[in-house]
Amino acid sequence: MLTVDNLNQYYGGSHILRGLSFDVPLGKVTTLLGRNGVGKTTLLKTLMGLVPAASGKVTFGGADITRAPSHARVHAGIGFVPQGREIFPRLTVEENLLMGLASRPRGTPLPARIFDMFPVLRQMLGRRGGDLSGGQQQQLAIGRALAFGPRLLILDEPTEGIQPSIIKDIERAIRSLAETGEMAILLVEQYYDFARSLADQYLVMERGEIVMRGEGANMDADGVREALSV
Amino acid sequence: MRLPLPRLLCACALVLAFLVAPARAALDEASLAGLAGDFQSRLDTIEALGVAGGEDARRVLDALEAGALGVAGGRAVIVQGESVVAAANGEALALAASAVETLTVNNRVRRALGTARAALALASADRGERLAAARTLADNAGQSLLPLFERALANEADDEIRGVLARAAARVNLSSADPAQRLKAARALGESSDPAVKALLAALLEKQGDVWVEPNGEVRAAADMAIHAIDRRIATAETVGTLFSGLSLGSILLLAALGLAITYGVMGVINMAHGELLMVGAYATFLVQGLFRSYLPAYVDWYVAAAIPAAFLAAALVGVAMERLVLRHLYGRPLESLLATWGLSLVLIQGARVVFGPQNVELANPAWMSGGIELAAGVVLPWNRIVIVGFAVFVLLLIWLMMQKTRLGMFVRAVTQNRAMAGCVGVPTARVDTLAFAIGSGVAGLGGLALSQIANVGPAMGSGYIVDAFMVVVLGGVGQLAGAVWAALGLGIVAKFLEGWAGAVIAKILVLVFIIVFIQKRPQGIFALKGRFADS
Amino acid sequence: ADTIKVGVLHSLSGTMAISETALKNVALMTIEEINAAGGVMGKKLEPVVVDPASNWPLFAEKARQLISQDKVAAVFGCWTSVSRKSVNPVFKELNGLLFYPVQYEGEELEKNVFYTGAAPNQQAIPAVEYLMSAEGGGAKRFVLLGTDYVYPRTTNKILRAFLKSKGVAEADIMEDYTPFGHSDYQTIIAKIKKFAAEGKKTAVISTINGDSNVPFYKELGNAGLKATDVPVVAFSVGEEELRGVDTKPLVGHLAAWNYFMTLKNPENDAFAKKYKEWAKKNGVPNADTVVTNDPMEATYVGIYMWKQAVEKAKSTETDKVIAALGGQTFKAPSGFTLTMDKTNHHLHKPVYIGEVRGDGQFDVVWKTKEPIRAQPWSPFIAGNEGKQKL
Amino acid sequence: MSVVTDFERSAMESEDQRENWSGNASTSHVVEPGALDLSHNVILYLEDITVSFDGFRALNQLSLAIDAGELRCIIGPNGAGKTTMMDVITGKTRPDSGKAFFGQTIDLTRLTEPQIAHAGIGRKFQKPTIFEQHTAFENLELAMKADKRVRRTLFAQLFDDDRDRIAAVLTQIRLDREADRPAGLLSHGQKQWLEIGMLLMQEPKLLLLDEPVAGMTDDETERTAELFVSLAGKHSLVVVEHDMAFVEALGGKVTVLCEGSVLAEGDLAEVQEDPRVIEVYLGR
Amino acid sequence: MRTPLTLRILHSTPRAGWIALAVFAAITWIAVPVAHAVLAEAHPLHLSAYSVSLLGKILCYMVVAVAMDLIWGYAGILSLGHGLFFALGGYAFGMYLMRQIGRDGSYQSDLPDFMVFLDWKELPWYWAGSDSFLGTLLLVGAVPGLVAFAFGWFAFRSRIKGVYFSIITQALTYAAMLLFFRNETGFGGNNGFTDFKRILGYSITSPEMRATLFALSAALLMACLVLGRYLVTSRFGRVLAAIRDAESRVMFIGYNPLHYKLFMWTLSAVLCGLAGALYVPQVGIINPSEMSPANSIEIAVWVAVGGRGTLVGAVLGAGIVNLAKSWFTMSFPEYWPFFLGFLFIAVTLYLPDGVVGLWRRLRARPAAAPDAPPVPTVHRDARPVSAARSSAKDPAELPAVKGAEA
Ligand SMILES: Nc1ncnc2c1ncn2[C@@H]1O[C@H](COP(=O)(O)OP(=O)(O)OP(=O)(O)O)[C@@H](O)[C@H]1O
Ligand SMILES: Nc1ncnc2c1ncn2[C@@H]1O[C@H](COP(=O)(O)OP(=O)(O)OP(=O)(O)O)[C@@H](O)[C@H]1O
Ligand SMILES: NC(N)=O
Ligand SMILES: [Mg+2]
Ligand SMILES: [Mg+2]
Repeated sequence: MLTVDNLNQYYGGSHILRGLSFDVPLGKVTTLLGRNGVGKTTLLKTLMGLVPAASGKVTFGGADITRAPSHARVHAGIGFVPQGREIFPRLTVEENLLMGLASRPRGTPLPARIFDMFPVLRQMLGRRGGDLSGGQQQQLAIGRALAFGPRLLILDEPTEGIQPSIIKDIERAIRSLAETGEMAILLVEQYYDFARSLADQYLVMERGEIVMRGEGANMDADGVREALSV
Repeated sequence: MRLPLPRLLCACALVLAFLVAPARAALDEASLAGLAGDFQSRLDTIEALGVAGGEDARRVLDALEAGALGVAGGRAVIVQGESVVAAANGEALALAASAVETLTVNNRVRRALGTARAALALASADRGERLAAARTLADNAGQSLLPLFERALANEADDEIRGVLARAAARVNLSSADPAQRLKAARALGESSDPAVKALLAALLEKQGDVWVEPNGEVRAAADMAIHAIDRRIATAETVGTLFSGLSLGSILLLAALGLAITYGVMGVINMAHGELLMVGAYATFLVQGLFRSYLPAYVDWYVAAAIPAAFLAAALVGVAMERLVLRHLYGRPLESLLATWGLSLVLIQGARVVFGPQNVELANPAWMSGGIELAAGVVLPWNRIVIVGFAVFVLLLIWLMMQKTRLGMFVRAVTQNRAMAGCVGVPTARVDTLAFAIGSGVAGLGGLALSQIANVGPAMGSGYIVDAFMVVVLGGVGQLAGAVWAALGLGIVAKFLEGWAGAVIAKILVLVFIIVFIQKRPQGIFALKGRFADS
Repeated sequence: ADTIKVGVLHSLSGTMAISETALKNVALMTIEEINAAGGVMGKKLEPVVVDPASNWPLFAEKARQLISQDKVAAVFGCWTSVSRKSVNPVFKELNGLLFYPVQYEGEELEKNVFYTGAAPNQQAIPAVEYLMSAEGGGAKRFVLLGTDYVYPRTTNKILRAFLKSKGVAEADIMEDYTPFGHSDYQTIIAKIKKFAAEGKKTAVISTINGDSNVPFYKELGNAGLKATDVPVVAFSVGEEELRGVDTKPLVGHLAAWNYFMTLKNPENDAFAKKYKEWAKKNGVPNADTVVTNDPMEATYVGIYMWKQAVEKAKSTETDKVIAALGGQTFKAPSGFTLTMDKTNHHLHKPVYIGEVRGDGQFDVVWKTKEPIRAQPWSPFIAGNEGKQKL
Repeated sequence: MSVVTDFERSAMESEDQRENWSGNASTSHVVEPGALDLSHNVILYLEDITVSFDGFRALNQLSLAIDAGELRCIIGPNGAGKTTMMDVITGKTRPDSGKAFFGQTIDLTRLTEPQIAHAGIGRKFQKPTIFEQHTAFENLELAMKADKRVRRTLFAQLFDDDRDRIAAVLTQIRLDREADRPAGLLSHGQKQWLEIGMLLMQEPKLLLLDEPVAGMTDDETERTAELFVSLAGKHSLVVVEHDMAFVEALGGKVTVLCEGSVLAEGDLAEVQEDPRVIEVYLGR
Repeated sequence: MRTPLTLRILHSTPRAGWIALAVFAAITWIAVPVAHAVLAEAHPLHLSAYSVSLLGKILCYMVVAVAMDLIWGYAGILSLGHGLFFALGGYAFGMYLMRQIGRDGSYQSDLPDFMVFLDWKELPWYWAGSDSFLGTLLLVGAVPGLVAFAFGWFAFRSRIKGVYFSIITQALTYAAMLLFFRNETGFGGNNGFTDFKRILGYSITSPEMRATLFALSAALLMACLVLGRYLVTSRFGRVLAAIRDAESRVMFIGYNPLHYKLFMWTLSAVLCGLAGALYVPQVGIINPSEMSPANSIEIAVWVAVGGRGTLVGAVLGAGIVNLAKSWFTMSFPEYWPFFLGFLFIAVTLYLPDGVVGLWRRLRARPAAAPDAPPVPTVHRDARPVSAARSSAKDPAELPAVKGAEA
């Protein structure tokens, strides 16, 4: 589905992404792990077109999207849950969700699945996004990304601030989404157990490079947990 | 009533002529003799012509109005091209046109002419003409007109006209020698709402030395009651008038600010060139007026309607150019947008100066926007202001539809709140920006169109509104359309009530102080954004 | 040098550009005309145009620049009184020469300034006398309405004293001021209506400044105050200002000036024609509708008077020119031969009162028989007695 | 420099005035900075606190007491009111009703945010909030315990032991290499650490930590837990977290908040057994 | 170990800065006064009164720009009313100048002409003390300072921020302008004060006086720069910048933003007042249009052109814009607004950090890695990371943590 080839990225003078290459296949959950500040978020931003790639190539569904603007990537079918929630604080919860449908024609209804997954959002439809509690905002951000039915879902630490029961729900939901075979999922996660239980394949980043990769089932055996500690 | 002798004579002659001669007779030379006399006797003669009536009188008045009436050798004559005819009967005279001293028509003469024409029109078959005539005469009511009123009253069937005439007669009768007449007059005048009438009545209640001007106590009592009745009516009318003034000022502030409420309030561009977008709209209106005058003179009254799309588009196009060329590079740097748009405004003002000249250009109110509805004597709601209040509502509705009924409004807000994230949910942010700025600019253009009907249209017109516009948007609460509406109306009405009480300069100062104090109480404007995100 | 430099100090941007640009134009036209006729003492005039941008301190700075950097022999410029006040010290210090072409409030006499516009007794007082006369409608009550600055304030102070001397009671005078650029005259018009209705014949004397006039007259027209009922006589509204106004509702309202474009005399015909042609040739916007007005005429007269004085003095030295200026005469477009007073640096000027016509021009309804000497220090202000000379 | 002194004095005087204006001065406590009365060994005491937003009760008669030196964990569903509670304690949100005392004497509902901070309460926000334009070093310098009045900061200088202390904290939060970079450029997790570092510099008596380990790796979470445990005793800590492993590592008493009031309280093990807690929070 | 304050002030400005100041002082205190007052007019190096007063005026504007930058650039408070403080200082000094005219006015009265004319019989109370030079010096700082203090006290206490604050400052100056326009107010109405004659009995037009005023303006500017530099590099400056970026966070670590803002705000107003006082005798007039909102906006424009948040930038901005204006209005009287307008647009588009930003970029270019792509900015919201970027570029302008205590 998504192919990244020799991607490089700089901030000012410092080299943040160093020749990354990987695939995110359809129907699978790919998890990306790495310590703080290794460049995970930077990678996702590059994939979303928020920062221009210095060199390398990104293809999605066969099309080269390396230089495409963000909204074109969404129209192509990429949904994004950013780190830090990034909800629209002065739009209501409902409007925030409707924003998730920006790439769909006007009048497209919100899929009920969102509310099944996050019942609290239904109660809060009229409240402004910025007034929600941190965890509620995180749920909203996930709901928003799911609203238009993406073919690739990119999540940056989606469990941050969410209560355990809902993390379990999210886990189930992601699994079932992947299992339909119609969605590819790229998950950045610090929470090892969560990552491991979902991963079909995993990638570990270190200083802008992928230093380990493999089957999700082999994560423990490969010593990923140890690799993440100092 | 102390009248100078010639006036008295004239009046007598007049009354006599009126009573003796039926209205149809041709004018005799004597009745025009006054035209050769001093200024005052000219005026009297002119007024008398109206009272006398008849075709010949009309002809003389027409000639006067056209500047063709003159005197030659002590005789009233009319210049017709190169030839000269006697004014009284139209017979040709052997006189050169250059020998005639034509009468200057100045205001005073024009007033006499107006009275004369009204006197003529009192016999018109058309009700509207009679009513207007009666009103004109009532304002100038003098002893000399009393017989005319009485005759007209005798023939008049229409109640409204009768009322006007009766009050006019009463005004004259207030100085009648007969106490019964005066009492009747004082009572009749209680129906009026005209401050002039009040002044007449009040004069009766004064004392000269120890003596009352009005000796009769009963008449004084009636006058007193009448004054109270008039006062009440005037007070109500004035309050309504002031409220309307406030509403009108508010709607103008609103129209000046609405575009800014979008470009600044919603999009966050500190647009110092907003005033110049108003100017673009106003000049577009001016150009449309020019086109109508040249090509559709018959429909020139409708140029304002045709200017609505023109003003919108012209300003929107300028807005698009501004956005594409400059502002696009400045999103998220609101303070830089201040600097750039300040530069843009200099350029636009000077551009207008070079193209249209530094002077103001002339924009005429169409006939249907001229004049006004008279609520009471002295309180007039001008049509152009009424139309503009309506127009403000229309523009508001337009914006509301645009922001609420299309997704654009939501996209614009989302883009301003979080540009990057808006892109990441699929909003083409660049296009939304351009479109929104174009709409905001277009709305400013509509504001300019409205302003052109009230105030100056010139290169610097915009700079006069920019401060007010920002105050309205900010006072309402940035990004809150409804807030802008309340702020504009509130400021308008407060300003007008203060102005009536303290004068324009102090009122303006007080309004500004009011804004400063108000924001202390509501540091985020009327429609404050509450909530946790507001300050973190 | 083989040219003589002269300065033109008028705002070409900012709020005053509306009025002052035309003065710059007319100054350039006059200079061209003089050059075409051989210049002054055989030397061509070289205009130095600067833009003080309606900014009063900038006027002073630019004046200094003209005199001390560009070494101009004379400066033609300023419109508002405040701009004149701000340059006065500079002219005094550097002993320059300023020709000021606009009607003003008086209360000033500067050795280095020649006033070619009207003093109050050459405009305001005759206008009020006219209003009080039978022809003028015999007004008994007066509204003194102005923009809140020194010219209206002073003029109204003088008029008040004058009216008092004519037996008008305090209660019959209403005085009101609006801020610069005021554009909402609803309240004031309502007040005037009320005041006018309360008694005898009322007239309005307007010293409203240029820009506020359009909204003022629009409101006046729409509120139904006709010139025949309550005439307005304005001292700051001329042909140029009326270009921006729809004059239909204004017909009959009055203005008092020392010159109108409609005056019929050979000098004026030539003057108006020359200006039209100049405007066309120089690409002035809307050149086909340009008009001439009083301050333009005053500028024109001022430049010629200066020329004559230089020729008489055979020098451009300020003191010599000042000495030569007194008593200069010039046959002006106003139809009279105007004289520069020997002692008070003001022109003797005729006064005209005109009524607005539908086409934005004026019909003269009254005029003085001959030019009147200026009284810059109005006798209606206490303490001014015997102050008429430098 | 007399301008400065005059100014300072009048500013202080007006500050007093403000207190008078803000209500019945007679009943308000005199705040002696640093004079925290811990006579009953309770450092924080909340009673019947209610907060509502447009009719929605975010806190509903919440009562809570934290002992001096205690390490208390607060858990509870999203939207239970944990952050709002911290807002009330730090003066960001004024309760509709209820009491909030710091020690025995300091009435928190009457103090402004800076006064509360000055009295000895420090806070880490749920969403990391640091001074993005300042370097990591400066962030710590600003937070450092010191006289924070204008006059002092005008003439303040950094002494060697201050620098040493900052350097030590930078090492502790593993930002020594990023010391001179603007904090806005740090990654999410690094910002979390920086904020914890600021809190350490501030040396408050009571630390409020809202989700301190969100976005940290498991390894770092452990380190954080160790750090907090070491702080307890000398300081009192209130920690909000959803990470049960972390809560377990902290080992303190646990309070479960739900719909604005306390649902359960006790050891983690006890609480985890509570069916209501499982129902609303932990899930099955 | 405490370092003496003087030493710290010395350290707060880098050596290059001191050298620049010394050069500037030499020019403005020696070269210009000599060229104007000592050299004969015919001398090729003579500086005319026009140049000296023009430059003197610009020096005053530079002080205002620095004052504006301190409050806007460093405390993030955009004042659209700084013209008021400038004018108040100007008026305070103008009153003294009016009193110095004595009986040399047109009416030969002790009262200023405009008062005689409006029938005032005696000076209103608020003119008290205006005849004393020392009293005036006090007023020059105290009046703007007190107005700013009172206004700031209420506004900051109500936590008015951002545009809301900007707009009420604009309302304030606008209201003051209208008030001063009124003739009844007692400050000469629209005409304001002009036609000054003397300061301390010395003619205001003498070359010596001009040179003195010029040198004083330069001294004030230098003092402002050194003081400003010290403030922004002190911990106070860092707290202020922190308030600008995250006010509530600052409160939670125990600083009271009210006092910080109020101090800087008042100080900034006082500096403006001093500048206004020096401006008036040099341009020869003070009137209410100095308080017009447009004038205050222009002050912000100078700072933006030069580069917000850098003191040198404010100085450069004020200099460039005003010199450009003087030159354009002379050389292209009919088209200068185009030039100025395009200048502003170009600066924003091509010099996002003002003139100073350009200078830094030019200096930084050779050092930067040649293959590095432009710095991307992701969150370009109200408080952009890009701003962090701008202040991060040059360590010299970053609040210096080092140098200060060496
Ligand atoms: N705008 C920027 N300019 C310069 N450097 C940046 C910028 N944004 C991030 N960085 C740096 O790039 C590196 C990678 O940051 P990134 O946010 O991608 O890390 P991460 O792997 O997502 O970390 P975390 O797990 O903490 O979220 C960090 O060292 C950070 O300091
Ligand atoms: N200003 C506000 N306006 C409206 N509702 C608010 C506001 N502030 C908080 N709330 C609501 O109050 C409730 C409590 O929020 P709070 O942030 O305290 O929850 P929390 O316990 O910290 O949750 P989380 O674990 O998700 O951080 C939430 O439902 C939230 O939506
Ligand atoms: N002198 C004038 N009209 O200001
Ligand atoms: Mg990250
Ligand atoms: Mg929370």
